[in-house]
Formats: sequence, structure tokens, C-alpha cells
Amino acid sequence: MADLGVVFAGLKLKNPVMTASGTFGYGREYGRFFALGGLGAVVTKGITLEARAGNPGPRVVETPAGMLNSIGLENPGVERFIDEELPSLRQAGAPVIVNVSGHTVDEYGEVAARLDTAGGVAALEINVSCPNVDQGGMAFGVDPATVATVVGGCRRRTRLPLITKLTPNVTDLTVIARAAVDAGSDALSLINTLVGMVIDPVARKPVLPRTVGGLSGPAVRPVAVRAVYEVAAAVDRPIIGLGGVATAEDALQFIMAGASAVAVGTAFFVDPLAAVKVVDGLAAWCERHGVDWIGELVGAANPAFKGPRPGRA
Amino acid sequence: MADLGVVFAGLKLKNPVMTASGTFGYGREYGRFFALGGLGAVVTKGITLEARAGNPGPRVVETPAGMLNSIGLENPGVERFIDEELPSLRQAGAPVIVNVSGHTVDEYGEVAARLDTAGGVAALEINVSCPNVDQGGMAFGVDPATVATVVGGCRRRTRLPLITKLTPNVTDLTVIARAAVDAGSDALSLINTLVGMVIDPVARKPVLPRTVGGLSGPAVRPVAVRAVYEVAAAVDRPIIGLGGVATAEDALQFIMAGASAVAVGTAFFVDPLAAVKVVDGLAAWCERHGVDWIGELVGAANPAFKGPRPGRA
Amino acid sequence: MPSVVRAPIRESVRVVGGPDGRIAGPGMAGDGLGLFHRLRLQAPAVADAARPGQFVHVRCAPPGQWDPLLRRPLSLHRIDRSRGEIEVLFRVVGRGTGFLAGLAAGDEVDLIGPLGQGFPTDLAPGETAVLVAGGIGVAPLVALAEELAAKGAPLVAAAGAQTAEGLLAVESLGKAAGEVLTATDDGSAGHRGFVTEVLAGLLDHVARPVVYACGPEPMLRRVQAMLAEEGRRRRGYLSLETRMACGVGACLGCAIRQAKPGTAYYHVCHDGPVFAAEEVVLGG
Amino acid sequence: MPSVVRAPIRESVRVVGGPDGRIAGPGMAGDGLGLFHRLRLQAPAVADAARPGQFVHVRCAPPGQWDPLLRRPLSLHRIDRSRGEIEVLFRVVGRGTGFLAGLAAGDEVDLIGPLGQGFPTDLAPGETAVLVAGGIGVAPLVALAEELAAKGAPLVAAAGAQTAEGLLAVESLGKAAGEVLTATDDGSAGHRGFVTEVLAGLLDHVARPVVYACGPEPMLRRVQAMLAEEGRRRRGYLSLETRMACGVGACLGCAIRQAKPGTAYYHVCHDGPVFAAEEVVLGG
Ligand SMILES: Cc1cc2nc3c(=O)[nH]c(=O)nc-3n(C[C@H](O)[C@H](O)[C@H](O)COP(=O)(O)OP(=O)(O)OC[C@H]3O[C@@H](n4cnc5c(N)ncnc54)[C@H](O)[C@@H]3O)c2cc1C
Ligand SMILES: Cc1cc2nc3c(=O)[nH]c(=O)nc-3n(C[C@H](O)[C@H](O)[C@H](O)COP(=O)(O)OP(=O)(O)OC[C@H]3O[C@@H](n4cnc5c(N)ncnc54)[C@H](O)[C@@H]3O)c2cc1C
Ligand SMILES: Cc1cc2nc3c(=O)[nH]c(=O)nc-3n(C[C@H](O)[C@H](O)[C@H](O)COP(=O)(O)O)c2cc1C
Ligand SMILES: Cc1cc2nc3c(=O)[nH]c(=O)nc-3n(C[C@H](O)[C@H](O)[C@H](O)COP(=O)(O)O)c2cc1C
Ligand code: FES
Ligand code: FES
Repeated sequence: MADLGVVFAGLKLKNPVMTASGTFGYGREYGRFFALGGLGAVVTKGITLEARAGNPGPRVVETPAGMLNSIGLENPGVERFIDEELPSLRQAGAPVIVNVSGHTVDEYGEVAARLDTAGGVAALEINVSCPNVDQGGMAFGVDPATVATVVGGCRRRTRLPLITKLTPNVTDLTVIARAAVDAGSDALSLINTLVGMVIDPVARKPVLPRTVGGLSGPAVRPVAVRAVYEVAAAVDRPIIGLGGVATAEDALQFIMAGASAVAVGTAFFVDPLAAVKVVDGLAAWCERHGVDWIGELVGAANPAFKGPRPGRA
Repeated sequence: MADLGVVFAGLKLKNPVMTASGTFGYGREYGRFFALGGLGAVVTKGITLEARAGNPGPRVVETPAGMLNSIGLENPGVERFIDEELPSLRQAGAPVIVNVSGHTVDEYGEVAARLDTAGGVAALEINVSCPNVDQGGMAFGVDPATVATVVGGCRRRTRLPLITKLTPNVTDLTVIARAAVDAGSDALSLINTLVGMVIDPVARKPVLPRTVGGLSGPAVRPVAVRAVYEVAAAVDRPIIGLGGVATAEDALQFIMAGASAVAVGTAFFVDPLAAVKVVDGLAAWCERHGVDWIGELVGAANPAFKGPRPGRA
Repeated sequence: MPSVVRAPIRESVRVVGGPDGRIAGPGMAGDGLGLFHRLRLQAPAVADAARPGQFVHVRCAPPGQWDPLLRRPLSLHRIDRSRGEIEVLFRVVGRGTGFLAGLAAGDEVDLIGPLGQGFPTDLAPGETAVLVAGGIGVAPLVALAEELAAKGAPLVAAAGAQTAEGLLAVESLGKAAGEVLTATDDGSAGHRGFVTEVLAGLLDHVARPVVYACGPEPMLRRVQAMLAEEGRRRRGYLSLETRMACGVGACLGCAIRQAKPGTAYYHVCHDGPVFAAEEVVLGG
Repeated sequence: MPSVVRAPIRESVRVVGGPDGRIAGPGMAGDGLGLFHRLRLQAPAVADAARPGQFVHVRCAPPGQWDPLLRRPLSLHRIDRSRGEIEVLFRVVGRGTGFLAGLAAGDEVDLIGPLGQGFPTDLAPGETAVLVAGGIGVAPLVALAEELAAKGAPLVAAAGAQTAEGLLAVESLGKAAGEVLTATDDGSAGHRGFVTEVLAGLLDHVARPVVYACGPEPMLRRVQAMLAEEGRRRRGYLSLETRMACGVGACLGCAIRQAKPGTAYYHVCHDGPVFAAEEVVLGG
């Protein structure tokens, strides 16, 4: 059997397959379809300081080979998350990475601090794609200085590994990636959704009440693979690659571009067993191609890959 | 019958349906499937000063609901274009818009000047997505100052209407759009392709020899509609909307977002009659929904639409 | 919500019968489509666990094809535990339902289910179930009628549509409910007018009605209003539709506003699709 | 290229026969698939205009579905003008060919064709056509053999594959060519080794050969080298494959490098897929 284990930002993972934040709730729902312990890690829905109700519906709309979502960060807030969701997640048998969101710089830091002491949290994923209320709603993640402030703020409040999740809606991802790394991010996660929109011609208005939504699914995969390829050549931090991963072959594209781990998101909605199949498919592929350890493939298609290769778990 | 005619940047168009540069050659190929005179306008493949051979193959690769291309601006150069292609295009029965490309600022201006006097050219579409050899290969179109230089350079060399074609691979399209308008662009065209990549896991390398390619097709449509919506609220110049238009309903999304015209691109590869069907479908839709003139629908879903509505042809 | 979520089952099930397409008369469907189909599926595990009002989430593209991407939710129209079969009844409105309409006996279908909370079916002594269907909304009510009938619960039913051709599955409904009062917008069958007008008559005559409604949103709003009327609030349940991605409660995409002031959203796939009428704000 | 492009026709054609799938032996196909199909299509306009070596560009998804997006190029395997039918012979390698393999008689197929330049078939007196097929590369050579035979042109054929099971359509080829020399990598049929070794023997014996080759790139390179050998250049034509988008010359996606020094690219869909062997740089 090929070895799929990797050490990612200090976390020992059974395999490099995670869940994409916001597509997997807090693990309960898909936990009824398969054992979460078979995953490399579980990444939770984004958590904010206070509970958030989210946006009015419709919140999702299908697009060619993809979908838009405008959930609006509905979540119970960090306290209730710790009380009501974390206990069962701790039993999942896979490291738990909590996705941290916020609308002000301070909010991120507060949430990070609270999770630092909660116990059973393996790492934090800082989602800088949220609209920045301090600065008129443009996402934090498009400005390197703001990213540095947010990440630095979290860095000071926790010793947990920090993974910064980048938005692809920028001219030059490498600038943002460097800002996150310089501010203390241990790893990066990319990509979050592309901004998109669908208009209903009969109603003569956008389908989503908030007009725009985040595009995800197989449609965005080429953009995501390129983002990983580019960032993996610019910074020497491990990367979680995601965006349209639905099969083991998709996962391999990200891994060979330079990702040490991958996450399955929208594909869960198509097939609840998608992540399990990616894990099994990676093992089978490695077997078939004489690869002993998945880590060997990290960056294999990227001559400029800066490293590091993941550790052998 | 609903009236589909519009005046776009001074050009009288039978209908608002054009061809997307690079997907329609110089009109010969699809001219064997339908009469070009049925289109609003024909937009040619990008023309450079000298002939260009283009990139080695493979140059195209399919992606979910989309494709990547890396043609590399293969074209006969402006002189041979004028001698060999323009004569038949002049007979097309539809206005001819020539897509102008270049790798240096001067090249754009030279091509524009040459086309200014060629005769039979209705407008120029300035493609600022080309890699800028003067500045290390990053596309012209990502920097507002460079866009202004390129557009201004063309503006001084021609009195033809100028349409600047924007690349979506930027943080804020409105900044680029304003730069183009301030430098004298009469209209805008968006979007060009998204940068993407596909890796062949077995070969362990990118499928395209130049690693990245341009993503087009239905997959990118939500990104394109949003781009039009956003730019139409920021500048008061007519817009050609494109990116994944395959049906009349798709075209209506762009029109209602604020585009005065649309272009069909990748959809030709799926169905050579795609543009004809979009024209017919628009007429039928207007009929069914009691719309007398297509121009009424421009910006109908965009409360912040800045105008102008197209003129009635 | 009262009922318990059962473990959903994902199976590749086989088409047993159908699609037995039926073209509704012209003008039936707003969009000019109006083609109805019924599929009988061999799905023993789903049939075994399913309750009326629950739904299945059906993949509408061949494996490995990503367009259309998302599954489509369809109510359980009939549940036949003894034969291990379920039926869905659907209207072709787009690409997903169009795909399903093209299936033939023996084809495989990839579905997840049963999902969501079904109709509460425990009636107190003296209560009578009043089923109200609008158009394709009849789909889940047939399964409900059959379960209520099997329990021996008192039961009346009303079904409305735009025209007589749009009155679907009235025979099945009638078999379980005894009689079905009908209404059509154009008077081509039954009462000329809305089915909610028929409901009003029923509510006047039935002593302790428990209403079960499924249909277009304007109809459900009207039912909701009628149930909340004049201080004499009546028990009633609505089966709702929202756009869905996951169908299992993970994506939070299917939000519908809770009626409780100040609070948040229910999720139709998980907390519904059946809600007590007073719990939700329609169109919210 | 000599032949003239004919106006391509886009038609919705009907499947007449097939797919008559055939599973090749294990180890046949590099990727473990190796399933071959033949489809007979009622396509009178295409059949009428088509020449051997041309191809059709086939949509491999239902209308309105965008994945897989692009059409798939398939050579004309047989052209039956009298019945208005064409045949394609293909190997299932992915989603597009997988879709085609699922078609049944009576289904509609959306195709464009005939496209590209066919094989030049005018032989000078004394010339003999030598057809060389590698694997699925036999597909266009059957149409060619049938046309040459109908013209009464002298003709020999050789076909190679990895194993005996991969030797396709040898009967059809034989019917037109009289005899087919075969080769398999494992010796399970005919010569043990490459079909180019068989070709070498043929070239030694045939006085003025005109070679027509279709098969995997390594085979075509070898053929190209053999034709260019020792100063005694022989006439020969290769049928090439590249990834395509439009298939009609509009997108410039199907580039293959021209052999002329300093110059540019041919476009396989428009200038090919058949090229004189000395015109192109393979793998360029
Ligand atoms: C819980 C539930 C049960 C349902 N039961 C039935 C049933 O028994 N019979 C039946 O005919 N229909 C039922 N519907 C509606 C059915 O799901 C839609 O008609 C179907 O999804 C349309 O898909 P399409 O691809 O044909 O149409 P399209 O319009 O092409 O679909 C595009 C997208 O919009 C979504 N969508 C479109 N209409 C609806 C809708 N009314 N509700 C939810 N999502 C929609 C689709 O799922 C898809 O994601 C139910 C909906 C829900 C939520
Ligand atoms: C002119 C021409 C004639 C051909 N004739 C035949 C024939 O008669 N019989 C036959 O079996 N095959 C033929 N091929 C190859 C055939 O087109 C591919 O096998 C087919 O496109 C694979 O599609 P897929 O979706 O099954 O595979 P996938 O691998 O899923 O296809 C993915 C993409 O790659 C492209 N692609 C994959 N393989 C090839 C290839 N070998 N050549 C070109 N594009 C490819 C597809 O078109 C598609 O765009 C021909 C190719 C060309 C260019
Ligand atoms: C319904 C939905 C909700 C999401 N919520 C979050 C979130 O809370 N935080 C976050 O960082 N990303 C969120 N995302 C983005 C995904 O984690 C992921 O980055 C993106 O969807 C691309 O991956 P995919 O194509 O595999 O889904 C969400 C995506 C979807 C579809
Ligand atoms: C094969 C191909 C070649 C293209 N060449 C050009 C070009 O020369 N100049 C240009 O401005 N855009 C070019 N484009 C971009 C298209 O004009 C269009 O902006 C993009 O493809 C999005 O539209 P679509 O999704 O409808 O194809 C090309 C696109 C494709 C697919
Ligand atoms: S559809 Fe995902 S939570 Fe309901
Ligand atoms: S495939 Fe488009 S030019 Fe050949």
C-alpha cells in the first residue's frame, strides 16, 4: 500500500485530503455517510465572534459545472461552536481545523484567542475573503497590508498553526501570499471562491439577493490549480490546494502544482462520498504508478516549486 | 417583430450580437455555416504588427464546462491582414471590428495607425491582456497606468472608435475601466479569459507547453456577468459583454447587467450556429415578453447602471 | 420539528417503471413546458426508511459529468415498502428534470434519501386531515394520504391546478382519501377558482382540521393566512421548496426565515421541507 | 495540400447501427480501457460530400449541457454514399467517446463534417498504395482502401496492434485490400513486433509505393523516417491527431509545426488531418 500520510504545518495527517470550509458544516451531516476518521483533517464552516444569521435566500444558484453561494457566514458564534460542535468534532478521529472569519481586524484576533484555549483544535484557517466592514466592505484578502494586519493579529493571540486562506480575486496572489507568510502564517490555503453573479432575465434582477456570490466547483479548478502553481513558486510554506476537487486526478493536479494537502468542497454536494473516493483514488493511483509515498508528488509538475515537501507522517 | 438594432459607440448594428476575438478567425470558417451579415458585428482574431507563429501545441485543453487556450496570438501581421483578410471581411455585410494586440506599447499604436487608413474597419478593440514584454511579461491590462498609455497611444493614431478589452485577472476592474475611458476609450469589452492551468498527472507536467492558458466558455460566465455589472456601474461607456455566452438567456444576463452588445466565443466551437441562435432567441424572447426594442433591457437588472443606453438604430 | 432524521442512504437505484410522460394542455405551465413524469424506482433501503413528506436528492447527470452539477430534490410521491419501491412525480422545468424524463426502465439513478422531516401524522381523536395540493404539489400528498388511510385516520383532500390537464395523480389521491375536491383556474374541472377557496369551504365544515399543504408559494401564503385567521388558529403543515446544494444540512444554502422574531433561518433540507405553518416566513 | 475543402455540413444525424462494442483483451490499451465501438450513422449529406481521410466533429453531450464541452473529432471509417450512411470506429478513452458508446439505434447525434483534407488518391501508373495502420489508426484507412479498390488501384495493407484483440476491422480492410499483413507486439497474431517492420518488408518489395499511415505518434515518426531514408525519398501521407476546439480552422488550436525551416504551423483540422510525410514536424 502506498503511504498517504503527510505532516502538514506540524499536523500529522493520515492522508492529505481535507474538507473545504463551509461545505461540510461541523462534520455531523456527512458523518452520517462515512467515518470522519478516514479524512486527513476536517475544516469547519467559518466561525465568527458572535452568532450570525446569514443572508436571506436564495443563497445558492447553479452555474455551468459550478455554483454560486451567498451564505453570509451563518454560524453559531465561537462560544456556541466550542460548546455545541467542538465536543463531537474532537471525537472525529481527524485533526480539526477551524475556519476563522470576521468583519473587523479585532474580531479575527478575538476568535483566534478563544479557540487557542478551547482544546482539540489542531490549527486555524484564517479566511480573509470576508468583507471588511472597517474599510467599506472590500474583502480583507485583496490588500497585502490588511492581510498582514489580520494574520499578525491572530498570530499574537494563538500558538496554533495558522493557515491563511487566500481569495483568488486579486491581480497578484503572490503578493498577498508573501504578506501572509511574513505576518506569521505557517501555511496557506487556496483558493476561496471567485466572485460571480447570475441574473434571472424574467425577473430582471440578480438571482441572489446580495447580487454577487462565490463561484466554486469543477468550473473554477483550472484557476485554482494555476493559483497553487504560482504561489508554490513564490513562498516556501505548505499549501492546501482546493477549488473544484472532485476526483483523485483532480487532487493530483493540485499536489503536483505544489500543494501538500487538498480539500474537497462543492464535490460533496454532488457525491457525499467524494472525499473518501479521493483518498481511495490517490492510494490506487500511487499503487498503479509505483509511488511509495504521496509526498514525493508534491510540486512534481512545478519546476519552480519552493518547498517544503511535507514531512513523512 | 422586436427591434434588435442598436447604435454602439457610433456603429449601427443590426443586432447586439458580435463574435469574440480569436474564436471566429477572420470570418471565413463560420462564414461557410451562416451569412455573416446576420451578425451585429464581426470581431477579428487579434492582429499584431508583424506576423506571429503562435505557440507550440497542444494549444487547447478542455476543462469542466470550459476550455483553456494558449494560441499565442498566431496571426499574419497587420499588412497581410489588410491585404488578404480585410477585402472579404469588407463584404461581410456586418461592421468589422479589428482586435489589436501587441507586446510593446508602440506596437499597439503602429497597428492602430495602419488600420486607421485601411478602409472598411468600423472600430478597433484594444486587447490589453497580452504579456507586456517591456515589463517582464505581466499583462498590460492589470496596471491602470499602462492601460492608459496603450489606449492613449492608439487614441492619438486613429479616429476610429476604440473599444478596450479588459482582462478579469485583476483586483478591481473598475480602476482599469476608468483608466481606459480617461485615456480616450469610447467603449469597453469584457471579459477576456481567466488565467488557468491543467496538469497531466501521468506526465507530471502542465498540459500546455506555456503552462498557463486562458479559461473561457460557460464555466466563466458568472464571473463575466459580474464584471459587466460592476463596470457598468462605474463608467458611462457602452460595454460589450462576453464570457460564456451560448444562448439568448445568457446574452440577456449580460445585457441586463449593463452591456449594450454581447459577443459569442467558445460557444461557436460547440455549435457553429450559436450566434445565429442567440440573435433569433433574443428576438423571440423580446416578442414573448413584450419588449419592443432590445435597448430597453440594457442595464435593466443593474440599479447602479451609469448608462448610456445604446442608441436606437 | 417532531420527527427524527433517519440516516440518509445513498444508493444507485434502478428505474422500474416510467417515465410515463404526460403532456399537459397548452397554457398549463407558465413556461410553456408542462410535461409531467412519474418514475418508479427499486430502492429498498430508501423505501424502508422513508416517511411521507421526506425527499430524495437525485443526481441528474451521468457519473463524471459536471453539468448540471447539483442534485435535484424530489418528494417521495409513493412509498411501497413491501416491493421496496418508491415513486417520484415531477414536472420537467429544466435540465435536471429533463434528464430524469429521459430515463428508461433498467437505468441506474444515483440518489440520496430519505432526507428531511416528513409530515407529522399523529392525529388526535376528533382531528381530520385536510390535504391541499396545488399543481405538482400533489406529489408528496399522495404518500401522505396513503399513510393516513392505512392508519385509518379521517381524511379529506383538495387539489387545484390551472387547467384540468394539470390535475395530477387525482386517482391515486382519491383512492386513499375517498374523494378529492378539485379546482381549476379556468373551470375546466371542479370549482372554478383557487384550491384555497375549496379549502375555505372544507375548513368551515371539518370540526378539527389538520391541514397539509403543498403547492406554489402564493397558495401556501394563502393557506398560512387562513390557518392564522381570526384568533382561531388551526394546526397545519406546509411542504416548502428552496434551491438546495447539499440537501443534507451541510451547506446552509436552503435558508427560510424563522417566524420567531429576531431569530434566524431554518434550513429546508434539514429542518423541513415540512414545517408547521406558523414557524416560517414565506419568501423570506 | 491538394484536395479542396468542401462546405462542412452540420446535421443532426441518426444512429442506424451500433454501438457494437468490443472489449479488447487485457493489456491491450495502455490505460486499461480498450473498449472499441463502431457506429453507423444515417448522414446522407455528409456521406455524399465525404472523402477518405476527412473527419466529423461530434458533440458528445445532450443539447444544453456544457460538460464535456468540446466536440470530438472522429475519422470517417466507412462512407456508404448509396445508403447515405457513414461509419465511425472508435476507442473509448474518456467521457466523450464514453458518451458515444452509450448511444443506441435511433438516437440523434449532432455532428459537423466532412472536415479537413482527405488522402490524395490519384496514383500514377506503376504506383502501389501501401496502407499502414497502428491500433485504432485503422479507422480512416478502411474508407481509403475501399475507395482505392473501387478505383482499381493496386493496394497492399498492413495493420499492427499490441495484441490480436487490438487488431480491428481487419476483415473490412482485407475485403478491400485483398490481404492484410498483421503484426502484434506480443506475437499473438501475425509478425511479432512493430507494424513498421512489416512496412519495411513491403517497401523492399513494392516498386513505387505510396504510403498511407495512421496510428500512434511513435509509429508515424518511424514511418516518416523510413520514407525520408537514404536519399530515396518515397511519397507518403500521414493522418495526424491533435487536440481540437473548433475543428473548422477558426480557433488555431490544432497547431502542428511545418517542416519548412523558419515557418510556422499547419492547422490539423483545416490543412490536415492528412499531410504529406515531409511537410510536418511530429510532436512539434
Ligand atoms: C424538498 C423539495 C421537494 C420537491 N419535490 C418535487 C416533486 O416532487 N416534484 C417536482 O416536480 N418538483 C419538486 N421539487 C422542485 C424540483 O426540485 C425542481 O423542479 C427541480 O430541482 C428543477 O430542476 P431542473 O434542473 O429541471 O430545473 P432548472 O430550473 O434548470 O434548475 C436550476 C437549479 O434551480 C433549482 N430549482 C429550480 N426550481 C426549483 C424548485 N422549484 N425548488 C427547488 N429548487 C429548484 C434546481 O434544483 C437547480 O439547482 C421539489 C423541491 C424541493 C426543494
Ligand atoms: C482528426 C482526428 C481523427 C480522429 N479519428 C479517430 C477515430 O476514428 N477513432 C478514434 O477512436 N479516435 C480518433 N481520434 C481521437 C479521438 O478524437 C479522441 O480519442 C477523442 O477525442 C477522445 O475524447 P474523450 O472525451 O473520449 O477522451 P478525453 O481524454 O476525456 O478527452 C479530453 C479532451 O482531449 C481531447 N483528446 C483526447 N485524446 C485525443 C486524441 N487522441 N486526439 C485528439 N484529441 C484528443 C478530446 O477531444 C477532448 O477535448 C481522432 C482524432 C483526430 C484529431
Ligand atoms: C456553500 C459554501 C460555503 C462556504 N463557506 C466558506 C466559509 O465559511 N469559509 C471559507 O473560508 N470558505 C468557504 N467556502 C469556500 C470553500 O471552502 C472553497 O474555498 C471553495 O468553495 C472552492 O472549493 P470547491 O470548488 O471545492 O468548493 C464556502 C463554499 C461554499 C460552496
Ligand atoms: C481560442 C481563443 C482565442 C482567443 N484569442 C483572442 C484574441 O486574439 N484577442 C482577444 O482579445 N481575445 C481572444 N480570446 C478571448 C475571447 O475573445 C473571449 O474574450 C473569451 O474567450 C471569453 O469569451 P467566451 O467564453 O465566449 O469564449 C480568445 C479566446 C479563445 C477561446
Ligand atoms: S441544501 Fe445544504 S443545508 Fe440545505
Ligand atoms: S481546431 Fe480550431 S483551428 Fe483547428
